[in-house]
Amino acid sequence: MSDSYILYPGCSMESSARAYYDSLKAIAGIIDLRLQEIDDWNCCGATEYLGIKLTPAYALISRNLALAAQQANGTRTVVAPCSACYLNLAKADYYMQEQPVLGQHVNEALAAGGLSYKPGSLDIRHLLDVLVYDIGLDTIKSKVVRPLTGLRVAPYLGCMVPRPDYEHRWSDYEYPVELDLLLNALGAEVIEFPLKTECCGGHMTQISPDTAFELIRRLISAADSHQADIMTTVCPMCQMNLDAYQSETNKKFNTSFRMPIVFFTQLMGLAFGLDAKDLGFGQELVSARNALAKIGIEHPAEAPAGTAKPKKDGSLPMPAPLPPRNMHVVGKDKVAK
Amino acid sequence: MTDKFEPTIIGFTCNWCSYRAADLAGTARIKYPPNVRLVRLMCSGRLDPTFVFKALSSGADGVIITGCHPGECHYLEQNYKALRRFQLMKRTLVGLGLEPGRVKLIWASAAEGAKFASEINTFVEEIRALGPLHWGIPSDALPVSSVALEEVPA
Amino acid sequence: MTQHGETNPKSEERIGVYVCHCGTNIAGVVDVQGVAEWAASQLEHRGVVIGRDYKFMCSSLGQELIEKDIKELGLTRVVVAACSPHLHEATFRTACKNAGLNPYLCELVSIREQVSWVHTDKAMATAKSKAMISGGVERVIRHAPLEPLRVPIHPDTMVVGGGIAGIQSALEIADAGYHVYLVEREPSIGGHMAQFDKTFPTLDCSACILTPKMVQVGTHPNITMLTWSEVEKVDGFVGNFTVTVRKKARKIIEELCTGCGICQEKCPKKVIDDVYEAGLGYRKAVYTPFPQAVPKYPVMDVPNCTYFEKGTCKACEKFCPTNAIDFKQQDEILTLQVGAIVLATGYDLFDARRVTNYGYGRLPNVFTSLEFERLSNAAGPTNGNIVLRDGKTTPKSVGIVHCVGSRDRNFNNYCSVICCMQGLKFAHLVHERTGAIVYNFYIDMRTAYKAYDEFYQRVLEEGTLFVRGKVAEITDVARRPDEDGHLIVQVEDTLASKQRRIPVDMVILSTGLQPRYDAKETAKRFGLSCSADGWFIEKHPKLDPISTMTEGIYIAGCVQGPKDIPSSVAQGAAAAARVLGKIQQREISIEPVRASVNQDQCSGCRICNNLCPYNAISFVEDRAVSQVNAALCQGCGTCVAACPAGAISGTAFSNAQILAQIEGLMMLNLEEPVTA
Amino acid sequence: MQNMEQERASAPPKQIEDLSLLGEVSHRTAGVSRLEMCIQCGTCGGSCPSEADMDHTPRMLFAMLRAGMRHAALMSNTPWICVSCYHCVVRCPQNVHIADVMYTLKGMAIEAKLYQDSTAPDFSQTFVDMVEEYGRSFEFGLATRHYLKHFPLRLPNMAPMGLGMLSKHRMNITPTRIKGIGQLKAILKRAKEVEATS
Repeated sequence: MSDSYILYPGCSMESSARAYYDSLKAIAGIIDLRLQEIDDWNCCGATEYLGIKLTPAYALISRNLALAAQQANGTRTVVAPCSACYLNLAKADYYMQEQPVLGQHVNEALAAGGLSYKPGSLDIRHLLDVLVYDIGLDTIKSKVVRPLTGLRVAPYLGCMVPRPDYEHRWSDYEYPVELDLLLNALGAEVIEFPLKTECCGGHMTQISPDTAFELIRRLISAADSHQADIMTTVCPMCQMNLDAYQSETNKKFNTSFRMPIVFFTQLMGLAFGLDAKDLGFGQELVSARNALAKIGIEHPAEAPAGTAKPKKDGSLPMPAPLPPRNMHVVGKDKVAK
Repeated sequence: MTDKFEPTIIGFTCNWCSYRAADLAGTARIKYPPNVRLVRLMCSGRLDPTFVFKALSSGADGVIITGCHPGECHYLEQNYKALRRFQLMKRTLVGLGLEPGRVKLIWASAAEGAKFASEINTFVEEIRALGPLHWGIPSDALPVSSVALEEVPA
Repeated sequence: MTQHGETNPKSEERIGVYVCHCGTNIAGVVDVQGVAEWAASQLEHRGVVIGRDYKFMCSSLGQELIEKDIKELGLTRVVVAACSPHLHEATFRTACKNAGLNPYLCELVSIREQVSWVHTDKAMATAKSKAMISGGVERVIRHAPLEPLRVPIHPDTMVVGGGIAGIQSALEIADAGYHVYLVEREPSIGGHMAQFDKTFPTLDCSACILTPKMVQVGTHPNITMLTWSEVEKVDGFVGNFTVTVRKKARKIIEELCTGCGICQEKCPKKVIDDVYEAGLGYRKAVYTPFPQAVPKYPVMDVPNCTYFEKGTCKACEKFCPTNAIDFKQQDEILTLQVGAIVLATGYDLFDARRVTNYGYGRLPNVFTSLEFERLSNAAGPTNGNIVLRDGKTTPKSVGIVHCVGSRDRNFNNYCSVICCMQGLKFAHLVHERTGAIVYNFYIDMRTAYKAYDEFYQRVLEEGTLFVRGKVAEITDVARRPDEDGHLIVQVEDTLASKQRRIPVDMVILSTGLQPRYDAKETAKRFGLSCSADGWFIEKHPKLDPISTMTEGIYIAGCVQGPKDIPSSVAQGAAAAARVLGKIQQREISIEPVRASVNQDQCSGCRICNNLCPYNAISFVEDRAVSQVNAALCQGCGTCVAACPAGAISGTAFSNAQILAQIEGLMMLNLEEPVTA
Repeated sequence: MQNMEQERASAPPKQIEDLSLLGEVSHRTAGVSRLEMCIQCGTCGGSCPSEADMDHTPRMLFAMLRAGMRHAALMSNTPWICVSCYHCVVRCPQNVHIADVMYTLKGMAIEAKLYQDSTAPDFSQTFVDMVEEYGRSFEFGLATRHYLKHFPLRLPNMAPMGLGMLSKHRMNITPTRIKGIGQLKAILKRAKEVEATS
């Protein structure tokens, strides 16, 4: 593991999602993840620019791709920790290949800034993807000194990581297993979270709050009904919506959820034995104190919920689960470096 | 279409797969440029390199050879023999001072009418880019590295 | 190249060129009249004495035109520019023959499939047609009069696959007095139909109509049943196939076994039955898949047998009253001679777990169609009680989802044909047996064919609620109190233009059909090809959906594409008719496309010897030359192409013919278009 | 017969069917939209998490595009309510780029000034203005400008949250500007010119 990656942090990592960036920096050394930030990157436009003008939106995104390709030093992998950034970069790269005229237009624009980008010359990947498939679960597991035993975690990916998944990097669009596997490796008790790729509301908190609050309610309430101690996410926007708008959502629906929402890198840091403070804990608006206390206390693992083993009660057997699409990679070859 | 170079291409098709792919492209009305003229063989294994040289020397700008996918030959495995001959042929072409890209081998099953048409499209463009065939380009001016140097038993 | 050096010798032949309009199919793009006139004038020096265009050359009037010219103008060669030779070569050869001309002196040029249907530029298309005719003329000059080869037909037939299509085929042939080997890889014949409860649209009990046919097969003197067997290898060609069949060891001595069933009763090992019970029920490690199985002999499931696993048990052997258990029995390899083969290997059910948003495999009360068949079947694991996965609760509401895995580019792009009717059948059965509220979720209701739409009407009458919309997801995460404890089917009701969340107790996925998981290998083994979807390709999609490109091999049932029982039966019978037609000819004529060695020119280098996939070329030691055994040669021409001495020639595809055709094709260059 | 035709020709149709609409939307969408392949199955409308707040389901909207109902389609709030969750995109049996079509429709609606509620277009425009000015998003500036204009009444409810974000340093009060802002502006300027002529 010596390759370094080009990092596109995205705007949130420096503001609302500082805990994500802090914890990422904290764990990177431990797992030998070398990241070099794209010099002078710009905003990817989030979900806003695409809805205004096509060519400028793709040019905005592609300035980053062009800079990354310039800076690429033998590596071609760009890592984005933010879902929206990841999708925008991946989308631009993919569509400029699918529709060459888009690539031509974008390059005409880039030329005005003395830049150019050849679509397809970079691999755009999300941080979780790199951690699970490049660093590998075995390596991650080997660095765990304080397993998160007994912590019931709801793994939450949101939309834009597993979908639309242009390059088929994930095990499934709807029920991907990568985050679950990673949390398992940290020793956490991972709940079967049925809404793991449902929407957090995105920018609706800003433009149609009632639409967003309903989506937030669904997620928090489902995590709560699964008795999750904490919910973990891979996306700044999801964290922001579920954390910062939780109290407004409670008010609207007359509920009293107190579900802490943290980044998966923060939990990795905890399992690696790092100080919670250095991992950005305390920045969340719904405090994770109780959840953390639970690991400190070291409860014996709760008995797992009854499995579907056919019993002598005349019930009918269930079909075996289908191995996820990319399971072979999860299993051995790629993970065990 | 005014000043565009219109190459003439001879295509060799296998009676069992690619000729039927051409039929299917027709039935499905999938359009491709009229620059290609097909010769039906029973099998791509029937392709005598002489046919290719004959086509080129008679004025064709390119030759496309089409056969069944590997492992799907109607005569068990004769398309592999076509493949080996094709490799040898490319070497000879270079020796004769021709761009190796003027002769191409593709696989198309009887079900692949659309693929057949799109391969023809691509090839016509490739030959158009190469321009009209002129014999006598010095062989050392051509890239040889792209030619597989596989030995050919027959 | 010297022997072809004399390009364009003045032709002595008298050639007629006929250009077909094919209505507007060709004439709409190609200037057919111009082409015919051009051929008559510009190719006169090549021997063309007449060029005609005609509305439909393949019509009897068109054919008579050719026949008349042959007789009156003394034509010695004929070129027809029309459609693909795969359609009408036989037609025009027959016309020549009728007029006394050797049929092989006719050449077909495909200016429809290769020109008018695929090109739009009229000038270019017309020029290409001329070039192709010129190629055809040059080629036909080198044609030689030939006689078709006659080969005898072995009177035995092999039917592969013992589902309803294969059964029908086997019975038809056997009833006509010829011997059939019926090969089936499962322990019993019957196929998917044996698993069904009722059949649409008449609701006959599936077993009641199928088992009599199975018994007929089992007792038919002309049928050799080879169950628990698989075809390993196919050699030879039409009339004379040699098929290698592996008869897997049942570990049961069939001569001794009475089919009493004691062995399965005593076997202590219970195994989930993934095949017959669709994973919903159990069987023993020694078993007959179902009570009416044909043959009655059980098979031993070696990987699951306690004796083979641990070395002890042998309960079956202890209790068998006739000592029919043989743990040491080995697979048998049979080599069978047959004249024709019918492939009826059927389909697999689409794996519904792939549609993760439907939750099959995750949500217990989501069932596949095959599971539901077993659930509603009186011989199934619940004795026909339609209950939830807990084995006891009767559902109060059931959602039936159409198009699962079908008509979906993420899975299978095609329509599986049977799912709509299957979904309607399920709706009826649920309604009749449970009184539950039934929803059918569909994209388009496809109930074509006899009495099918009437069945739809009946199900409507019964009160089934139809929702037009492809189901988006099935979940157990409730949003409202009334959803608690239910499965929720989330769908856009496209006729109301509103998303709906419908709570139900049970969901049945009307799962689509897909090619057998090993269809590609099977196709390769029999020398056939599969479509992109994996279904076997028929010779002609409309006019010959029974034959394949490989003569003597026929297809029937779902192996060719999704179809229902009546169509499978019809196709099975049609395949049988084809086979019988062949057998009754005793011998058939095949294309005289063969290689032969000119022994004077052969240098004895033996390069060709190893090239022949059929070992048709042998070396004659005393004369030091190679020779081709015409009976084995299939005419691929590889040896012809390889002979360094040019001593091997291929009938109907000779070097002279092909080189002349190339030259003819190149007479017209697109860069300098010739105007007529 | 002739009368009928004359009548038809003279009477203006109630609603002009703009049959170029579907093609225009498809053409203006990134990638190959496949919009014309829609079979109206409703997978999109069924999958949509925010459908309850939409005027039309996506499927219905596509039917309107096909029917050439330009005004009605561009007035629809549907694209603005789309949360870009991509559920419909991966489930669509025809692989239509639904989410990207929504982006196109937003752009077309802004261009034609056809929308019922300016909240969303304003938010997007404000966001983009900031990005074009600084090269980075500026949440504090965005939030204050946006909320003051569109949700003044919501501010009391929001105050604790905003305060929390600020006190936890999760919101920067001053914007960050990238070094190459000149370069970025040049690129965007050219991009807009290219867009206008293509």
